Amino acid sequence: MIPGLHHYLIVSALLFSLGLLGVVARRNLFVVYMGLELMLNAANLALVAFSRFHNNLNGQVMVFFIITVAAAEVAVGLALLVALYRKRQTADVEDLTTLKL
Amino acid sequence: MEHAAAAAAAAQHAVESGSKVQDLAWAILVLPLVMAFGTAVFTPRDRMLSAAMNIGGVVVAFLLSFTLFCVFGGQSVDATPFHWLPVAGLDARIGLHLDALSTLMLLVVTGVASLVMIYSTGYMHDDRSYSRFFSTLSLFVFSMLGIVLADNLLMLFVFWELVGVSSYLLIGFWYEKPSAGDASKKAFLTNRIGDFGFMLGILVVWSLAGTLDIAALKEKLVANPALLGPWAGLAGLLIFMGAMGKSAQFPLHVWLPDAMEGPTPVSALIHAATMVAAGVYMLCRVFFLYTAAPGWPAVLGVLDVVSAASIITCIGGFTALFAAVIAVQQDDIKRILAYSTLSQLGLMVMAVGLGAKTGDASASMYHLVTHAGFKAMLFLGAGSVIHACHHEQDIWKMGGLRTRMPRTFWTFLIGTAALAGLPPLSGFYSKDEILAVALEANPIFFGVGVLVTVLTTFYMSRLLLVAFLGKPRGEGADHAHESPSSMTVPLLVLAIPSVMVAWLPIGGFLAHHFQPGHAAHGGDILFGPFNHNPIAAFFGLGAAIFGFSLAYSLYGNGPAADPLSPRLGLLAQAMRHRFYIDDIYDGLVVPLHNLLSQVADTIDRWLIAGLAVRGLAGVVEIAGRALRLVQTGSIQTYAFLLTASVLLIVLLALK
Amino acid sequence: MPQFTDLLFYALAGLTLLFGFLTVLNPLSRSPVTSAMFLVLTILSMAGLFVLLHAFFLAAVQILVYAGAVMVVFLFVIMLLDLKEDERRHFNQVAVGLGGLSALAIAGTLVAAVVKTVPAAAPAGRLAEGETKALGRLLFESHILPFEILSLLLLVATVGAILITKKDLR
Amino acid sequence: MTAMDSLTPVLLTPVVTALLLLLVPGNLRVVLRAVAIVGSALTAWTAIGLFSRFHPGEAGLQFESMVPWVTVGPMKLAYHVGADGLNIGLILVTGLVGLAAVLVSWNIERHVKLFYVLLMLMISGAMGAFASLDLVLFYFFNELALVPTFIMIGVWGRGEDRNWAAFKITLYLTLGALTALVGLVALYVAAGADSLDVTVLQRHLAAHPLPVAAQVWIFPLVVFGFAVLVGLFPFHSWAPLGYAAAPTATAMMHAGILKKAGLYAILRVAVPLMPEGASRWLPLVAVLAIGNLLHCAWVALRQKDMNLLIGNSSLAHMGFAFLGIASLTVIGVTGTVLLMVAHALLAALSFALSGYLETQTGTLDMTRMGGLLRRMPFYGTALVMGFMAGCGLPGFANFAGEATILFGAWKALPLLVVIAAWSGLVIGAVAMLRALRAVLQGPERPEFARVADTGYWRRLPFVVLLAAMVLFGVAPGLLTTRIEPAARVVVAAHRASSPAAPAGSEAPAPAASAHSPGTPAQSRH
Repeated sequence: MIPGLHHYLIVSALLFSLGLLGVVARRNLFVVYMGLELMLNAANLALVAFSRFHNNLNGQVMVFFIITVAAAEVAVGLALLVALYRKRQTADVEDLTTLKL
Repeated sequence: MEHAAAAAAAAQHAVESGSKVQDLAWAILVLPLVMAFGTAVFTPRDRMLSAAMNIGGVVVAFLLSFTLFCVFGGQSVDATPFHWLPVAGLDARIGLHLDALSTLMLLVVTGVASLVMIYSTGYMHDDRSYSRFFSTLSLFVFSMLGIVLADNLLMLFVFWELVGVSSYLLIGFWYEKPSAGDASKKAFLTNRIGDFGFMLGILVVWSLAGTLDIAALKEKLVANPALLGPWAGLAGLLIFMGAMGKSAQFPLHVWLPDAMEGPTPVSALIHAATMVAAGVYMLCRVFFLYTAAPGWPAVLGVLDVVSAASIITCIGGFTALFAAVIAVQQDDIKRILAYSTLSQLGLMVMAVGLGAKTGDASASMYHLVTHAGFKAMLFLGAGSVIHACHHEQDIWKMGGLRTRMPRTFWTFLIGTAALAGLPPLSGFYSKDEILAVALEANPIFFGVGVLVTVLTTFYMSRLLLVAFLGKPRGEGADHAHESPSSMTVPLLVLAIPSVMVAWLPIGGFLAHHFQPGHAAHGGDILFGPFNHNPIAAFFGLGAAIFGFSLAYSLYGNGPAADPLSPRLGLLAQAMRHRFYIDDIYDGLVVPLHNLLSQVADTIDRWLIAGLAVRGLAGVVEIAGRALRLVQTGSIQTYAFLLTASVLLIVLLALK
Repeated sequence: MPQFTDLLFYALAGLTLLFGFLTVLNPLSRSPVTSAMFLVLTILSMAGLFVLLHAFFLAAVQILVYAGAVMVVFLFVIMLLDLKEDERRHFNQVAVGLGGLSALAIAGTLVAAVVKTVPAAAPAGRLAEGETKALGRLLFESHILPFEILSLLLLVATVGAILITKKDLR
Repeated sequence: MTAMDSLTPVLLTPVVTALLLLLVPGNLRVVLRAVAIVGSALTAWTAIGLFSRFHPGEAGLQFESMVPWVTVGPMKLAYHVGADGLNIGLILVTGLVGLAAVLVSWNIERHVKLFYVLLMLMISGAMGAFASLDLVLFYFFNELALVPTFIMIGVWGRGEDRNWAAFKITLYLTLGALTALVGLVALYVAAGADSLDVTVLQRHLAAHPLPVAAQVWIFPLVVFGFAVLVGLFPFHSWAPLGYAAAPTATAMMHAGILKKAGLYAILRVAVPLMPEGASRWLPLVAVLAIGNLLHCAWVALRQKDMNLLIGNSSLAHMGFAFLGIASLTVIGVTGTVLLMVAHALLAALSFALSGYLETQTGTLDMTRMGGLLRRMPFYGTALVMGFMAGCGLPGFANFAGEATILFGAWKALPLLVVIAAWSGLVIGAVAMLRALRAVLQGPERPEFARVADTGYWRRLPFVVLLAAMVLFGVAPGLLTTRIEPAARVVVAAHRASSPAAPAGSEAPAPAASAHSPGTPAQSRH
């Protein structure tokens, strides 16, 4: 069966829900973060698939931008995590429920 | 500015319709009010002037009513009315009506009032609020005249309540005394219960007959006796309820003995002669209601066998007997007279009830007039005794006053004889007429009448023998001396009508009013009763003599204490405590009201204020607390909620 | 007769999903380092997919930037904070259950939506001018402004990161 | 009628006084009081002038003046004021009570300037509410009068729970007013007339009346909304607490005047414009009025605090007013308006009296008082007259109002009249006399030895109110001749719409009342 747009979208959907699972289920902040990255990549995949099957490159430009933003986001996110860790010596979600550091 | 305009309108109204002679009635009515208002506002400090103004006002009113009595006599005439409350369909107005009944009553009220006022210049001499007393008395006279002259039911009700208020003010005159405060409150409230019934009666009559005017009502009833249809009986009873309140008939009599807390002139004027008689007067005024066709609404079917009039007779008879029995064992001089008034009023009401059968209530009016005379004298006599014995009211602390206060003694003797019903005096003739009507209508009540006469003579002679004869028992009585002339002169003046009234054809004059056709039995008045209805006359006389002899045998030799009470034992105890009716009322009616108000208060505090209002506030609070739980602070929850809502939105969008 | 590329697609897709799953819920070890490594593998297999989709430049970028730079920083930070192996705490049933449930629900919905839609037109052949040049022209002609802003974003991100992690900030 | 002869001056004077008061510096207390007294006296004087120049017996509006204000799309709002039978009495009484309220507030020490400004706002609000014929204007003035109440209770109130009382009173009244507003808007929309002017609405609805279905749900909104302002039975619990906590002047103005705005609105808007709605819903209102008559009267019996006694007994009087409205007869409605005027004076007088008593004895707990008549003769007489008027003694305006209502409502609701008579005559009397007995009579208490009677200046408010009550008690014709034409208009819509009603309240149809089911009324003629 020739892999059409549907297949790619299904893969991206599944990847997205895996990422979501990571965010909701895991208690370690880093893994939550990775789940987030996964969801981003799922979106990229869908975009590229669309640009391929709709024969215009806008999708790819979008992906390019997304990757850059993701990079910036990881930088800041990890900085936050570092600061958080230095303050509370933990990266576990359960300990950080006081809405105030 | 407004007030003047209204008064001017009324006066101008009177003038432009030709100042008829009967407009003097307006003068009679308004004079005491003006005096009362004037004294209260302008001369509260000046004792002499305020007394003079008020006495002058009442005496002038007496003279005017005397002229009216001579000019009009029996004819019925109307003075120009003042349209008080002109609303569509309800033409309530202040109209004055003069006829045999009202002119006679005018004389009685103004006459007794002026004598009482003169008397109280002496009695109240050293009282602090002297002028307030006189202005309130004038206010009372104004309201009483309003009742006498009223030509429609609503005006009757208006002045009914004004009389209630003035009696409240007068009974509570010495307001420092807690007992006076309670007595005045009790009097006003009991009257109010009577007025409640009275108002309902007026409403029933107005809605059925369409008019409030008594004369018009009478014509309509004569034209169509079944006008009130099934409501006749109830209307009659409700209006009688008003009379019960005012004339202290059985269930609503509790306030009269306590009303003795007021100064004695007040008791003389209000609780002997005029106010209590207003009930009987009103019954005579609307007498035609009771002679019309009786009828009861289906729901009160059980009463069909008996008419409103017979109920009135029973209540009257019972009150007479009941009060007379209590009077036998009372020791306070004013309480004895109060119960005697109660009993005489019972007789009058009984006479009206019985008169409904024969169509002639003149007997009760006649007795009302004579009773006003000698009872006022007795009260004033008692007042002068109390005044002399330095406010001592217990007869067992008096004695031997015959020698110390001759004038008071002789007038008191005449009063007692008249009350007992000995021939030459007025009491005999009027009581005889009642006994005659009772004999003719219903022999049982004739028996009641005779028994009441026996008891009346008994307790009055007991009072006379203990207080005036024998040796003085208390030091107050010991150095009592005759009261000043300003008090004894009115006593003497009042003695005249007690004796002389018998010779005036008042009986016939009144009979003419109730049955125009009925031939007034003229001829010799003195022995009339003996040859018209000998049985009634002889029974009356016999009863009086028997009563006196019984009293003499017990109290003749001036005993120290009441020999009768050990003999009667428990019964005496009950009589002293007025058969515990007051205690029943206090024990039953008052707590019931308190209970009701307590229930209402708790409902108000808990149910409405609590549940409804706080409930609402509570719901809001609970909702708030529930939502707070959602903010757990853990990222997982937020993420999950986020996903769930995204999912929901997507589903909705896709559906 | 299935083309080789079709087989390749299924393989790569399968790998991506497998590695994705392992990043998130690795039954063996719960340490973030393993998750990070599996994330790198997922990204690489994704790059493969990009190649299949003729997005050659992006595949390269994906490997270089994403796998190379981003994941390296990730690992660096993980190592820096020398996280204790998070001891076997009570396994939060509710969170995992709910998470699984919601993930499944989302997946189900998206897949249902995708399946219901009409398939797009068939993919055209290779671009005459070559994909990367076309992408470059597009990027620098019509999307020049976002490009510049992006550079500014990166600058802000780096400065921010430095500031946040300074020791004596407060 | 000359152009000058319009209601605007009576509306304007209090507002101008308020502005003048703002100019006077806060610390010159005497000047403030003087300006306030002169202002309110002027308002009262103009009100009296208007009342006397009002031609009795004429239906329709007098002293009318109309200034188009703003047009919002189809809706034209206008400053349209006019006087007819319903509101001329109330305008007069607002003037009098306003004057008395200003005179009585000599014991206010803190923020005197603000107090008087707020009081003037209340007076102008009440005046405006009664004079305006445009519903939006009516609503605006009504709210203008309510806001100061909240502030005054909060700042100058009495008792420690005054904030709570202030909140309660405001929440209740705002909720009520909002419900009524919804009703009014619904009415405007349903009627489809292009303005909220009562006269326009009346003409419009007379031409093509509202469908019955619409009336049935709009009427309750309006009636029960305004009934909350008046204190109909289930919604009454705000009144006594509010008045007990309010300073004297506010209690006088609110209990006396603002309560009547609700009744006035019902008579002006609800009953004439929605006759079908009226005939369906008023029986329920009548039943609730029983709550007022009995429940509030009994609660009044329990009270130890004089203000709570007065508050509750004035609620019982409101029962009479609702009875009059529910009777839907000319006599009944005239009686209600007459009672509104009388009760305004009575409530104001009673609260003035209790206010003065509190300044002298420092407490309002009647059980701790006694024998005050000796030290305060004038005050005592005024109290006796006030409380006697409270229990419906003839010679005061209240009796005229209550009697007229009893006569008017007898045919329609005889059972209710019996209850009303019992409550008014007996329970009311018991409550009032117990108070008089507790406060005035009985032996003198040492702690109240230095209680002072009213000086000349302090006597004025009592004299003003008592004179008005006696005047309208002795000659209620002054009022009824003015009210009757307007009452006829209010009831006309009802009688036209339901010919089945007895031929006319005048014709003496027998009391085909509930409690004589069996007997066929033989003497129908």
